[in-house]
Amino acid sequence: MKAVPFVAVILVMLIAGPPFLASYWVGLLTQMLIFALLAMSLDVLLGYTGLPSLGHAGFFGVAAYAVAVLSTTYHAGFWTCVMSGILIGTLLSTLLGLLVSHVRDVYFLMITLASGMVLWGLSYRWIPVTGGDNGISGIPRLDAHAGLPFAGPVAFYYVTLLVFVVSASLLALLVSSPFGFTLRGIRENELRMKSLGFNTWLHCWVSYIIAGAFASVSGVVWAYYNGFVSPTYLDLTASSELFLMVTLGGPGTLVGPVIGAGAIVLLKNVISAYTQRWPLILGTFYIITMFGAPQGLWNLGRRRRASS
Amino acid sequence: MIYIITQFLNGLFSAALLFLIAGGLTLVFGVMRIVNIAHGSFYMLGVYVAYTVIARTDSLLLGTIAAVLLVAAVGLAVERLFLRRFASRPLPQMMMTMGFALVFRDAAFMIWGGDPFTLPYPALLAGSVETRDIVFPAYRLFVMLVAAVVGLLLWVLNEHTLIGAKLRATVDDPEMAAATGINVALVSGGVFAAGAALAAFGGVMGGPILGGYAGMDLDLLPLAFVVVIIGGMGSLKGALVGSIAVGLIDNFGKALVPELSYFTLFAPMVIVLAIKPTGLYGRG
Amino acid sequence: RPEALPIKIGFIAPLSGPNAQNGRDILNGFLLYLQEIGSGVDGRRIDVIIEDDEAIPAVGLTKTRKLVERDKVHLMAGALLSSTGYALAPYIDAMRIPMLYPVVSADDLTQRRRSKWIVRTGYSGSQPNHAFGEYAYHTLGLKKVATIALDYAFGWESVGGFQRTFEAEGGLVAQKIWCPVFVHDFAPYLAQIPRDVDAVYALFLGRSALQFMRQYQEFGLKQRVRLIGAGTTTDEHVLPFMGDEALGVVTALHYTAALDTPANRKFVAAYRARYNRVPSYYSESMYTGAKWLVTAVEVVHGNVEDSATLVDALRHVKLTDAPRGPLELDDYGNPIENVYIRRVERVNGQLQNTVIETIPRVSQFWKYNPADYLKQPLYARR
Amino acid sequence: MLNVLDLHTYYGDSHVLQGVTMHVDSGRVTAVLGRNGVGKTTLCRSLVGLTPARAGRIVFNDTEITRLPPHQICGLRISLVPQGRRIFRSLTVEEHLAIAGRTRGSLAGVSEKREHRPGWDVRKVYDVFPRLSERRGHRGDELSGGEQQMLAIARALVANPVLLVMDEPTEGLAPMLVAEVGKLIRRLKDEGTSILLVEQNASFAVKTADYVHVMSKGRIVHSSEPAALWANGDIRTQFLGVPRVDPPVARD
Amino acid sequence: METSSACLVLEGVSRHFGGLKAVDNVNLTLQPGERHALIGPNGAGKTTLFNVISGELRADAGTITLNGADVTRLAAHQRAARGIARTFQITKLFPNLTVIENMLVACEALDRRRFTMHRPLSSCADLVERATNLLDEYRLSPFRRELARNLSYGDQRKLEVALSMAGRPRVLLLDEPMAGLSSGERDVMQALLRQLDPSIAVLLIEHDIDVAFGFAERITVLYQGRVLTEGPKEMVSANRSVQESYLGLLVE
Ligand SMILES: Nc1ncnc2c1ncn2[C@@H]1O[C@H](COP(=O)(O)OP(=O)(O)OP(=O)(O)O)[C@@H](O)[C@H]1O
Ligand SMILES: Nc1ncnc2c1ncn2[C@@H]1O[C@H](COP(=O)(O)OP(=O)(O)OP(=O)(O)O)[C@@H](O)[C@H]1O
Ligand SMILES: [Mg+2]
Ligand SMILES: [Mg+2]
Repeated sequence: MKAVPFVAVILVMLIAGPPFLASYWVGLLTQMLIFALLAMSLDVLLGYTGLPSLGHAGFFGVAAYAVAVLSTTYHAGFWTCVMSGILIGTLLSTLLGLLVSHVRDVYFLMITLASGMVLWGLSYRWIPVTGGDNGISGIPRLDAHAGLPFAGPVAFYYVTLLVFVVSASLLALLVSSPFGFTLRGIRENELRMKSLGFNTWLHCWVSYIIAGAFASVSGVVWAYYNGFVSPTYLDLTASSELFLMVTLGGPGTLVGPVIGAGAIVLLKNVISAYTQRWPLILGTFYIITMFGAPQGLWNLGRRRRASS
Repeated sequence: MIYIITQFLNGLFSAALLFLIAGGLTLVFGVMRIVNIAHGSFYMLGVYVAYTVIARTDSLLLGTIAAVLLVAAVGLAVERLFLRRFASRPLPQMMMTMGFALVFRDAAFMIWGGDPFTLPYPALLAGSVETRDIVFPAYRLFVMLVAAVVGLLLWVLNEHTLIGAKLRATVDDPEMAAATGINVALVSGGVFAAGAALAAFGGVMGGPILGGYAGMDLDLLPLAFVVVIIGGMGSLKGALVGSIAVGLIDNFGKALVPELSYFTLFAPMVIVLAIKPTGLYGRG
Repeated sequence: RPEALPIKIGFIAPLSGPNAQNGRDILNGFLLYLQEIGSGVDGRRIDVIIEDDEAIPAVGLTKTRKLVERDKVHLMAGALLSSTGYALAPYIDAMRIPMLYPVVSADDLTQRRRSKWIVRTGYSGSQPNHAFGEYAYHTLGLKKVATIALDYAFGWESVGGFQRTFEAEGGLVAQKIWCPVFVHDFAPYLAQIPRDVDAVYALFLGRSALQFMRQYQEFGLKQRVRLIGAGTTTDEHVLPFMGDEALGVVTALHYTAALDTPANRKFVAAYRARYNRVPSYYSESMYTGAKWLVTAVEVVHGNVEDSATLVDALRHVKLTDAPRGPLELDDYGNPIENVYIRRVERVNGQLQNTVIETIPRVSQFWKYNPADYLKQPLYARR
Repeated sequence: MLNVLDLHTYYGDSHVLQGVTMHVDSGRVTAVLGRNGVGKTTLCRSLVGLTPARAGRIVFNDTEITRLPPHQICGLRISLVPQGRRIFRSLTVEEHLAIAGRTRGSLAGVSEKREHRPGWDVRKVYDVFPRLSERRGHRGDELSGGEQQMLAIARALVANPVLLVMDEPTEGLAPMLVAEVGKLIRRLKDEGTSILLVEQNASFAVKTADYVHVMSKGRIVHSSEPAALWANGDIRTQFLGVPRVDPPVARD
Repeated sequence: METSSACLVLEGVSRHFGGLKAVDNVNLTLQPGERHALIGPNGAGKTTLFNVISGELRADAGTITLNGADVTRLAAHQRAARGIARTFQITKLFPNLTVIENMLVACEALDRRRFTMHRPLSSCADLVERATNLLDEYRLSPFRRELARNLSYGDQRKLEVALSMAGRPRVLLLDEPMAGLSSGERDVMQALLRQLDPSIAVLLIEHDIDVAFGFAERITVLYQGRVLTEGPKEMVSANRSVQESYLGLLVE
């Protein structure tokens, strides 16, 4: 509840700001929104259900690939691409969820890492479809494909913002819903949940599917944003960066991942313009942040506010 | 037949190397519950330090000792100054080690550049053992032997001293461990340093064959994790069985169905976890 | 007056991560040339804005966007990986910014998926190998060869090029072994190499080249089966770190640091003096690339704002005194240049790629008719 | 022996101990009573260094221990039987006693010999709790609640404490064992060990203790001999919520 | 004894841990509304029996019938759905949720709305009301907004019991619900237990004999995994072997 004024201010800035920004900044802002959505979807697993997934970029990537393959090889229409992207990503999480939902803790970390690596391997090796290492380029531009009357980065930004706001609202509703609370219960004490009568496996599975679905949404947007896909979309680095966004921002909150995603996208792009030693700086930043705010930046702010 | 024997030996060598690398990881996880993403960095630092020292002194032994000691010191510092504060809080600890992985990786690039290199063979072991048609490098046999010795050492340490029990107590309940008189800081610092040292040692052992190169830290980390997970996090026996299983399956997999070589590594893990969610010898 | 403003060049390459050293080599070559010409072109200073693409295509694109939209560069140069190369192309075309690819070697960039605004000054993966296949059959006298290579597009194109001309002359590629790019222990693959071939053709680079060489010798194969390969396997970016195991390996590439021409001797000396290392083909690529670029800018008298004329000028540059020898573009935007057959030798205690034969003016289409050539599919795994 | 002066302890912002002043006399059993949530456990935690006090002093045999880390306080031979047992889940009974024991050396050597040593050792502990001896190879999380409680007591005993802090040591023990613990406390006292006993089981505490402090809302509100406490109906109902008059059985 | 109307019937239930027979061939019948106490020395197998009934552990042998249906093979959550609720001897809460959230999660457990995703939990007025009422009943309302892990031990124990009531169970298994409570709180808890819906069958583990005998009309004594005696409380308290094995103290 305390988040409301903060969220409102940010939202107003997000809506009103871009027309006054240079196209490059609008682009960065778009990226932040896409990753923020992705990070929020991971947070459903990581922060709420307590399932640390290290293969989450997989769904993102698969959805992006679906859009890429359909739009380039098969020249499919806009809605076909979008719907298939989301559907395929969700379907994948449904299937993988069957495999991983009974595993917990580090083992969950590792089994999702493995499934992520397998997906990466697939994107790398299933050359006739994915183009292998070279990836697929030539995804049509959003405005052309969707038949939008406006073009350009600002228009794309607003489309992304719309998707983001809708998804974020859905997610916010989800985590405060009865179902959202069952996820927290599982995170806190699964045994107790079972003895209270929850089929925890089922709840984990459903949360995995939901997380996969929202990741797919962001993957679809990302595909249009970049105009190409490549295996690096689903590799371990992508997944672990995502993981960092969530933990840095504050797992178990929805604002946290947004902050984390924003901070990391911004930092990476800004520092690297000034120094080639940016990984060092970024790493130091992670360490310091975790040191000072082990619960994430957002929770740090919250505790401060609560105590004052 | 020759082919099979060679592949079998290759598999065992991979297993030995994996065991050396994964041993430290499972040690640190088993007693501290830290998923140490920086483990690969320690491995990398070991190789780089050894490389530098060997280049200066021409002594493999000195290089190994320097690598092990220096990396242990780095590990100790990381634990004392950073991880200690978050004892028994796995997520912040893991994120910290991720940060360190990034820092070490870039620092290594800054100091040593990104050129690949290999460590020299010990002169004694440069040749190969040849029996009829089977040619097998002597050094690889040596690594297998070393891994066996290290495994034995760890086992003895764990089973026959109180260190193992104290370590586990520290993980189970650090507060009570402290109230029972265990110097938790000392114990966890020691273990983390030992895990780092083991990684460095593994790196040096693999050095003549795999060498050092930019990106090596994250290259081998998933492998080590797969081994540890198959065996069950924290179990020494698990690490041993896991590395042999992975070593053999991966080698034969690559040889027999090269198309699937991207999957031979992970498939066994997924199968094991699907059946037993805590690995072969792991406890929930 | 616009002339007073600097010419802005955006440069991207991987400067962190596993490919950072190659990225650095490229950058070093670039900076070396710009330093040599000093004052700039036609009274306009040259500003280089450097960005790290982390060898991730999406990052490369973001950084390119930044360079183009925020820094308003006049032209772009760089990129290392094929995937980045392909990823940037649509954006480059849309923004109409001339871009120079010094090393990206994916065949199709100048074949089936050409881009108007991209000029390649490096080579295409199969280009030197076409020449090498024929040479291996006729001059080296090999009849039956096994190949072992990294399992990705660069590997397939190189092996494919070699196989095409080698078999066209009558040779036989008996077996093709592919190693995943992340492999470190080559033992399971080495065990598959048939012993009854005349030679093994290997394609690796960076650490995999180093490890492969080591292990090839370790398993006693070096004494038994002759080793040849693609140029990257013994390129100067790894050669200094190899030992005797590399001696005698014969490879083909469009450059070697041991090339004995005045232009190259000068370049190598300058490069060594500045960076204290032997230039690799990556270093040379962007040195020559910079020279190419500057030449084109001179042609348009520093009027880089007119990108259409600039890209036209870029396409019509001819260099006669590049370190690697003369080069010019074919109609498809890929250089026609010499290919050198090199053998690793130890000279003054240092390993080097000694030129044993120069095959002049090799095109990406070798001796084939471009139109027919392009009707065939791209080289792939099979 | 132990003097606590105006102790203030916080959890984050919540001020739990609000100036506790009390003492434990050498060789005697001192009980602390109070309703749920008044801060008894917090007091114990501050004593052994788990939640260091923010203000005030704790002096143990002339040594100020207020800010010492727990393992050093343990080194001064203050042992804790924590509330909620806090057994190490992955350690066997034997390992618990081995690491807590004031003996160095390997596991194998622990269970035998040492009969001649004075003080507490594994054997003596097994004599008091034969059940533990039967379960010696079992891991902590395989023990029943009562067995864990016995182990928690045993773990504190083998350290041969000078001061034993027991936070509700009878919880979950069957009546016979509660009596056994009562006997044990008396025996320890006879051996010269000082004991701080926190108890809910007021009648047990009153029977066992030589001196009682009653705590309420982070303060000591009453200190006296047990008999005097029992006689004071106000205190009993107000701070302990013990309405029944149930005169304690006289000892000895 | 009437088994057809019984709500819980155990027939020959056994559970072994390695060589240890923790529960050995136990027969037990619970009628609706019955108040039944399970007593026995530490390590007798009481908690294990609970685990087997509630489904945390599988029975090695025997059958468990709940309201006429065989539930031996069902998972814990399925049994809970059929009306079994339990408390844990070693507190199992949701430590990082607030007290009210703990309660709400428990309340929605057997509610169809646990899969609802489109409206906030706080808008489910009846659930919130139930949770609030339960907290009031158990005197936990002052801590509504505290995180469960910050409660004192005794309050955690109360919450532990309160959680089990949320699902309107038909069969309630209480594992030492009084442990850790101060005398005053014990009385409150006893009163609460007495006020439970008379149609619920309650099986209570308790070491405090007064409480056990005051609450239950039937008693089962477990000893080394086996049922030593079972019957009305007068009969059990007269039984000699019970006195020896368990109530030893009383006849001291
Ligand atoms: N970790 C914590 N963080 C915040 N508050 C806490 C914490 N632990 C305990 N408290 C609060 O401090 C107060 C005292 O708790 P304490 O555990 O010392 O009580 P106690 O007297 O031992 O009670 P009990 O008889 O129930 O064990 C309680 O109000 C409790 O809510
Ligand atoms: N998971 C387990 N593995 C092995 N042994 C176990 C396990 N759980 C319980 N036991 C053993 O089974 C016996 C019965 O344990 P249980 O917890 O049922 O006792 P209890 O009657 O509840 O005792 P208490 O009154 O002390 O709580 C004990 O001796 C215990 O050590
Ligand atoms: Mg307490
Ligand atoms: Mg019990």
